[in-house]
Amino acid sequence: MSGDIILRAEGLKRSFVTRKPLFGPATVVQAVDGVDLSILKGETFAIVGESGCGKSTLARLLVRLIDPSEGSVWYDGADIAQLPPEALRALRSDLQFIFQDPFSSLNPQMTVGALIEEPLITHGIGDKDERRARVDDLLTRIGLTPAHADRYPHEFSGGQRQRVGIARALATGPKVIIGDEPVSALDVSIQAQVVNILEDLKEAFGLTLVVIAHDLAVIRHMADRVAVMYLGEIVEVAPAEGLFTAPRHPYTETLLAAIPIARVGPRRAKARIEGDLPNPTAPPPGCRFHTRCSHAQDRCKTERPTLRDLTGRQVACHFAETLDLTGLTGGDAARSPSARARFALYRAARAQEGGITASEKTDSSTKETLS
Amino acid sequence: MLAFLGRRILIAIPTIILISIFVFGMQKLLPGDPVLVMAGEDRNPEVMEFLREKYRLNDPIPVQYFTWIGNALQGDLGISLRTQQPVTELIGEKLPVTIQLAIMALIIALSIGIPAGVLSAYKKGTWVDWIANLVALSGLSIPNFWLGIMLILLVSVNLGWLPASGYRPLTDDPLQSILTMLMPAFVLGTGLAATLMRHTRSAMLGVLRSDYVRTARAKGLSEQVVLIKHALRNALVPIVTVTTLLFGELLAGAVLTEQIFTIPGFGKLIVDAVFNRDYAVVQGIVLCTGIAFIAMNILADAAYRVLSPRMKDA
Amino acid sequence: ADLRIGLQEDPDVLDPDQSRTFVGRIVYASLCDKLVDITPELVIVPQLASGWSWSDDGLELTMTLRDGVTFHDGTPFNAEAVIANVDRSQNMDESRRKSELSSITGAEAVDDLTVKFTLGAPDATLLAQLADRAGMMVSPTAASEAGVDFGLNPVCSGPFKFVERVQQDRIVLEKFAEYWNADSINFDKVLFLPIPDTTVRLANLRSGDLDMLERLAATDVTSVKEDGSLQMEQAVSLGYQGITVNVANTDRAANPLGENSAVRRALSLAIDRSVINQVVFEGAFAAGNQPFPPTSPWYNKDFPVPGRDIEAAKALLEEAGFPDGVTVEVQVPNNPVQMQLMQVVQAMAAEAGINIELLAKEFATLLSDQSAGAYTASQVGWSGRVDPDGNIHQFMTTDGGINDSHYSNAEVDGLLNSARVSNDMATRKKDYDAALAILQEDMPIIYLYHQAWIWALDEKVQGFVPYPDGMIRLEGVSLSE
Amino acid sequence: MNLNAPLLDVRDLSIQVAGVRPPLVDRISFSLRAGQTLCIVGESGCGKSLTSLALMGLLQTPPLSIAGGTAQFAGRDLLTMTRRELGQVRGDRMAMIFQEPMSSLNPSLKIGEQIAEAVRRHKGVSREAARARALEMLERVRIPAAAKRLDAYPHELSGGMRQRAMIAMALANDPELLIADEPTTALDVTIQAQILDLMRDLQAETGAAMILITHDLGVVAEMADQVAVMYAGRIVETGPVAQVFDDPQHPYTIGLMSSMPSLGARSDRLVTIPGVVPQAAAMPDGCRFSTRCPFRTPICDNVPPLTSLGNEHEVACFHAPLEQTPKLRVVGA
Amino acid sequence: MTDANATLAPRTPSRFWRKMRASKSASLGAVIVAFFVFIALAAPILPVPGPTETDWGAVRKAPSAAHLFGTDEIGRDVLSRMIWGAQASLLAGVVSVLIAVALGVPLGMLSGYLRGWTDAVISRFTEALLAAPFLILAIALAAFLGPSLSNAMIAIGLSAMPLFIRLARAQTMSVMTEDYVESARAIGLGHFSLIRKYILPNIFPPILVQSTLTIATAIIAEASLSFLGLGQQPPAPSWGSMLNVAKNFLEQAHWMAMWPGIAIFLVVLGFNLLGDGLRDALDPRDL
Ligand SMILES: Nc1ncnc2c1ncn2[C@@H]1O[C@H](COP(=O)(O)OP(=O)(O)OP(=O)(O)O)[C@@H](O)[C@H]1O
Ligand SMILES: Nc1ncnc2c1ncn2[C@@H]1O[C@H](COP(=O)(O)OP(=O)(O)OP(=O)(O)O)[C@@H](O)[C@H]1O
Ligand SMILES: [Mg+2]
Ligand SMILES: [Mg+2]
Ligand code: NI
Repeated sequence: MSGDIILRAEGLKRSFVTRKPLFGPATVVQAVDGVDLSILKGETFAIVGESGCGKSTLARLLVRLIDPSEGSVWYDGADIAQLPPEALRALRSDLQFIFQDPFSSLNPQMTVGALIEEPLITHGIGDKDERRARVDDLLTRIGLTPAHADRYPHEFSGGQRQRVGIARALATGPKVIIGDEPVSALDVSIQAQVVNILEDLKEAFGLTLVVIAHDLAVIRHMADRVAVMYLGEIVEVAPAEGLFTAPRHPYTETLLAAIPIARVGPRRAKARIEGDLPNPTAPPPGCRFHTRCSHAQDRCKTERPTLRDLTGRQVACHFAETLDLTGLTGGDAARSPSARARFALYRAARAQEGGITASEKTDSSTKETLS
Repeated sequence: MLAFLGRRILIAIPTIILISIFVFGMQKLLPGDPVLVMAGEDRNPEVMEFLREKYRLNDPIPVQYFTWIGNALQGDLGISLRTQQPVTELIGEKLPVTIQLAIMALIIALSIGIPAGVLSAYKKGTWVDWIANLVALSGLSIPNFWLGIMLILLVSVNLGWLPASGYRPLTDDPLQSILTMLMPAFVLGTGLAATLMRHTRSAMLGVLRSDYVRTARAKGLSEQVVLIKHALRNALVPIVTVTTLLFGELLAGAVLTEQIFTIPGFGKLIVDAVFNRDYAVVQGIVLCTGIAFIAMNILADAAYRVLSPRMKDA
Repeated sequence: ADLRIGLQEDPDVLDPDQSRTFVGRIVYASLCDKLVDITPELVIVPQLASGWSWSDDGLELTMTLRDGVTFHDGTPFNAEAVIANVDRSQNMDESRRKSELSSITGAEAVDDLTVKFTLGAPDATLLAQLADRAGMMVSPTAASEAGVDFGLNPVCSGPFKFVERVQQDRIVLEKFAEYWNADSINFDKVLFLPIPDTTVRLANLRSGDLDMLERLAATDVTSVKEDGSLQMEQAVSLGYQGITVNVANTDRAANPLGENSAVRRALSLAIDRSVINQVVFEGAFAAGNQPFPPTSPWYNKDFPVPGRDIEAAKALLEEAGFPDGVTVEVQVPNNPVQMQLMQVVQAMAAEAGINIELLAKEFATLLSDQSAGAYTASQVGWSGRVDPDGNIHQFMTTDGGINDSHYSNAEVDGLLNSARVSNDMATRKKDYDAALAILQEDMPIIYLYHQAWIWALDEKVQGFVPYPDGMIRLEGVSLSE
Repeated sequence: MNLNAPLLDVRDLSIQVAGVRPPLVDRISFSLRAGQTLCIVGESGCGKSLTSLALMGLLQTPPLSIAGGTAQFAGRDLLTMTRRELGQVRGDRMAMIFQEPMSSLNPSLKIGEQIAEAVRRHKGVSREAARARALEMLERVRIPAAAKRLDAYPHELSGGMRQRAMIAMALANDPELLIADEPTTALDVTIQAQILDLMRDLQAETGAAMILITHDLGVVAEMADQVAVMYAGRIVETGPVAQVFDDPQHPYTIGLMSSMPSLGARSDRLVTIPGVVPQAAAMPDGCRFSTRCPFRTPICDNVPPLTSLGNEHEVACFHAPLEQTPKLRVVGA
Repeated sequence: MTDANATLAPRTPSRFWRKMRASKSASLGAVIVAFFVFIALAAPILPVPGPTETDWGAVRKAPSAAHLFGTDEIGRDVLSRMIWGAQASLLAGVVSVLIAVALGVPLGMLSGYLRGWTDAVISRFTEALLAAPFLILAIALAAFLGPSLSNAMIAIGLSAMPLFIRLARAQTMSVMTEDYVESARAIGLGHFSLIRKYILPNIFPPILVQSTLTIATAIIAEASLSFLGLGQQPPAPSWGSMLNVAKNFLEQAHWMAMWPGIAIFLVVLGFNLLGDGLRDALDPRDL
């Protein structure tokens, strides 16, 4: 992999104390357990993984919303884990975050307009009118209207709130956006709009995106590279295409197998994982996935695999080279002929309307560039 | 939690010393001469000078302070200039009275104020809300002396149900003791109930709209459980703050009520002591109430951690 | 039977040699006998001393003592005990009785029950002093054991002995069986309960939680009178209330009121004393213009209580050079009655062009400001003494201990000093009259009224006799069934 | 009662917000038999959550209120039940999984307690039994170290775990009707698959009916018997899942489905539906989608009725089926 | 999509005023408060006898045509004294609360926001203030500052301050745990803005409640201070001192306590209703 590294994590660890009894040792969750990452300028980097494996924690660490227990995060040549508060604050206009929970992360006392305008004020961008215009513009882009600016978060639906969070992150024109499930609460049409916006921005300004998402279709669509996490560790990092078509870690394979397909009928493969989920406060020794891995051998129970370079990717599995794993095949042959015909009609109608087709990148809602 | 408490108690010691310096200094700044008060109708200069020497009132103030604190650390808080009674003994005499009154008043205040506040928030805008508010605010505006005297006139003089005033130690006759203190506790309690009610109402209004209250309702829980277990619990932070402060104030500040019901507690003692410039007594009581306030603050901080588990991480 | 008495305040230390409060004396009346006592008419009568005689030169006082008296701790009462008591009063460092007994230079036991006091100079006031705290006999054994802490557990020879005291709550005394006059004592126990609020004190009496109370508020007199289950007794006190003017105490005296006696007289004339008595005290007290009440034999009848005369007051002001009126500041203790009084005075004075600015102060501040001369005028009073000297000498003589106005007039000094050494009533009266005549002119204190002690009692209480000294003497008092 | 009678029958349900004339939810009707799953899909903000809250009797009133309609649940109208009666039904026979797992969990109560109390309330079991049930439920929703998590506070859990705790809470009493408002959006696909399995198992065991609100058309395809597509407060298309997926009729449904990223090789750009949903007050009187519809004609100024195309497939569009619409030109100036 | 929906989404300030106007309690509160403010200001021109005019013939007379509210212990017209006392009482109530809030809330927020040693220092300071008897403070201030209403307000303000410090601190700590505070940090918001926009509005309700309650305490406290030589000196009227005096005539002249009591009640009610309205208007979740 070439290109400039914009964000780099080294040996990041973060633990939480969940219970501290009067006597005896505290119970500790290693939410993130030794993560090394390099994110390249301009790429879209996705993090996927089992719920609770530490994705949100990792994302928070990357922008130092929480302090790491160990390790360092480098942005632009500086270790942001060591940065003084002032410098860190200035940095935040470059480094934005979209929160997983859209409601609790919006101040109930502020209107949506004020919430979106706030980062602009904070970083001294524009005068009052410019900011107002920009807020209106942002609202429009995310599929709301300028009139929504005066409403309060609780008056919005879940998806609408999520979009407010996205608009907020976009406001300062950041260089890196870290999105903690930025589109999962959105319906597919809005999701499509937002994904398009993000891609346009990427194209226009070399925005770097780090996305956490559960919807692998979206990830496949957006991501350049994907990291798969399991129990606080990264088990595989690979270019999206490669990861989806030819996974090299058994957990990745399991994930892919579980993707629901928008076609009526039962799921494609019933490759459900067996065994209980391991306890994160007492992770299994050796390979953390061995308790649920159908390919596990004795070695996996004792020896902990490290992330190894494999052509074009990194995998943490002792048998990465030898295992024969299945990825995703085929596109959306899923759709019925009549449905496909309707889709074509629809596209045609929109084209005729003077609108845009999927191949011409001039979606009306993203026509203007964000600057 | 234990570590937290331990740490807080350790910090409390310098705080108490700080408080005692503060109060000592303030007292010494007051106009008025304790010896002049003590001398009374016979202002014999020789005697006055002797008393000044005896109580070391001629020493520089820091020296006076260190003498006092030195003795205090050995458990000697000095004697009352007015009655010559040792201050420790005095405190031992008054503390149970004061605490009993404060606790009874607080119980009354809590048992009126919180349910009223919950109800009024729940029924916001209805007549129930209006009545609860009007009653609470009149509880606040009716002066304690007025309520006190009216109660005495009604309950003791006309009906003869309860003794008009005085104090019976709890150890003497628990029932009688509680009965005697019922009226003053009620008078104090109603005043505080108003404050608690208004805070409860306000906090509940905020919480009642939250999603988790909706969740609780979705579980089919009875309104009572929803209100108390889910809503009230999350509304408790300001209530706890106010309650702990009020309790602290009850210990020291129930002067008027103590006066009217002739309850020999801290409030009256400290007022008399200040008026007589009986500095050892003032210091002694301040020490006590200071400890009480610190204890209350520790308690409040501990309660916050229980009530709002996230505060621990902050 | 028990008797419960409501007091207005909590007494201070219960050591006759150290105490200073009026309520303390009420407790002593049951706890500690004195060498002599007074009648309601202020005649001095025997108590522990069965008789006494003066030498002709007035320098020796010989007292015979009552036989068979013992202190509560069993120590016998005799000449030695008296001598020890005098010694304690005079020589204990903390004693507040020193000046009261300063005339005694020696005391000797003539025999077991006779004691002879030698005086440095004739002292007309001595017997009266011995009728009060200075004459209270405490057990020498207990006193020497307890020293200054005697007050925590006082031992005297009165009708009741000390049981316990809880500050601000109660003082409990119980009958002393060996009391020399035990037959006239009808109670097993006396409880003194300090209840500062007058309304509450009365409510306690009404509800039956008290049997009697002292210092009923004047405003409650009517309602008590109307209440068939209560009785009321009163006696005009020995003291007075007035406005003490700073005439020479530091430079704060430099103001029209302090510098000019005409202004003081004008103020006095502007005040309608009988209206004050009506408005503030419902007519229960006595208007006054001298240190003694008009009923007192020592009252100077040449200067009756003046009526209000605004014109005269204005004229005086004009004459003094203040035709446009004056402004004076008066400090007043922060109790409601005194404040009410002074607001009435304020309103009256204003009509004569004397603009009074009131300054409420809590008592300790007021007292220290007053003694330090940091005041212009001060509304204070005096609880009164049996002997006239006690009401005037220390206030008006140049070196008087409580002369906070720093009034100084050699003629007055001479008259008052000579009045205290004569044992002849007529001579003394002449001196006082002369002094009072001067004081009416100079007016360092503007006397306003004489308080009346008012007791309210349950109808069951029999045989209570009001005394002008405000004490509660329990001999002969009983509860009817 | 007839076995075939619907468990839930919603007729003409409308929901209003104070001060705004056009209802936020406009006369929607659907019915559901025991054992059936109805999936509601639609534009974010179209009123899906409001509909489910209304059924639970949990609308925030004021400002929201029910403007009309009925909702028969097992023969009784949910919308007219007293608070008491609702309390009997809610959490027991009928349960809901809320969309926002963080704010919907009580921050000061432990997870275990929050689950157990629903059990205690309706099943009248002991504290221990309820706790055991809570543990069982946490295990069923695959929360790792479930026994420990019983005593965790919501903020100590990851987003997905909170979501699962919510699910556990709703399922704890084996409800007859489960309303799930985006129950799996915060979950990774493996857990999602397990949870969906779990819900299906429950359905199989208890014959529960389920309303599933989701954006994930894959989930719809997998779970639904019936699908209702909502747009701006109205149901624009409804029918058996196969019908709607294989033969989408309404322009909005079509637009929605074509916006879905495919799992195939990366395509360049996603298709979108241009424009935004109008604000409530600016809502067109006729077809609400007409402001964004490429097929609109003047007739769309009237309210299109939900018309049946057979096979229980109904659509609210004057132009359906689209192939028969002669001209696909932009109408109006 | 440009024509905004006027009913649902008005600009923020107008929304606030609309809600204030629409609120029954706020309007009633405003009317009550305005009434008393008017009386306080208009006292000199109202047709009542002077507040210090005495009538020895009419001491403690019950309400009558001549004296609508009766007369006081030295024959002054109670109605007039009520009217003239309004100014001092309102000032004492409002200004001292303002002082307490202005000092207490920032300190409390700082304490809860920064935690650590700042919290320790401020908390210890608060504890010391709480433990020091009010009386001592008042007497000392009276001695050093002299009698004036403003000094009394300072004394009351100082003594009410600890409560506000504690309240603000606790609420701040509680708000600090909210996710939206983290989101504010994520956009790089400075301390000042964070406190102003995120913390202050969210800790506001209990502070508001306490302020409206403390007004009552302050009005009554002014009287005890004037007794200690701080504050309004006689014969100038204030409701508190009227109440204080009335204490001794509860049986003989109950109206002396009744009127000031009612006035204080009404003022406190007015402020509380206004506070409720304000609270509702400021809370976007309330309609
Ligand atoms: N309290 C409220 N006041 C005013 N409008 C509200 C209120 N609550 C919801 N709305 C509006 O009602 C509409 C429907 O909201 P709802 O929450 O039902 O949407 P939804 O379909 O669940 O969307 P999502 O998929 O994004 O959760 C939205 O446009 C929303 O803005
Ligand atoms: N404040 C906290 N206290 C205790 N444990 C915590 C805390 N925050 C997170 N954890 C634990 O850390 C682990 C990782 O949490 P995290 O939120 O990073 O997961 P995630 O990968 O984002 O999951 P999801 O996809 O479900 O959001 C979980 O086991 C969680 O319980
Ligand atoms: Mg997460
Ligand atoms: Mg929703
Ligand atoms: Ni149409």
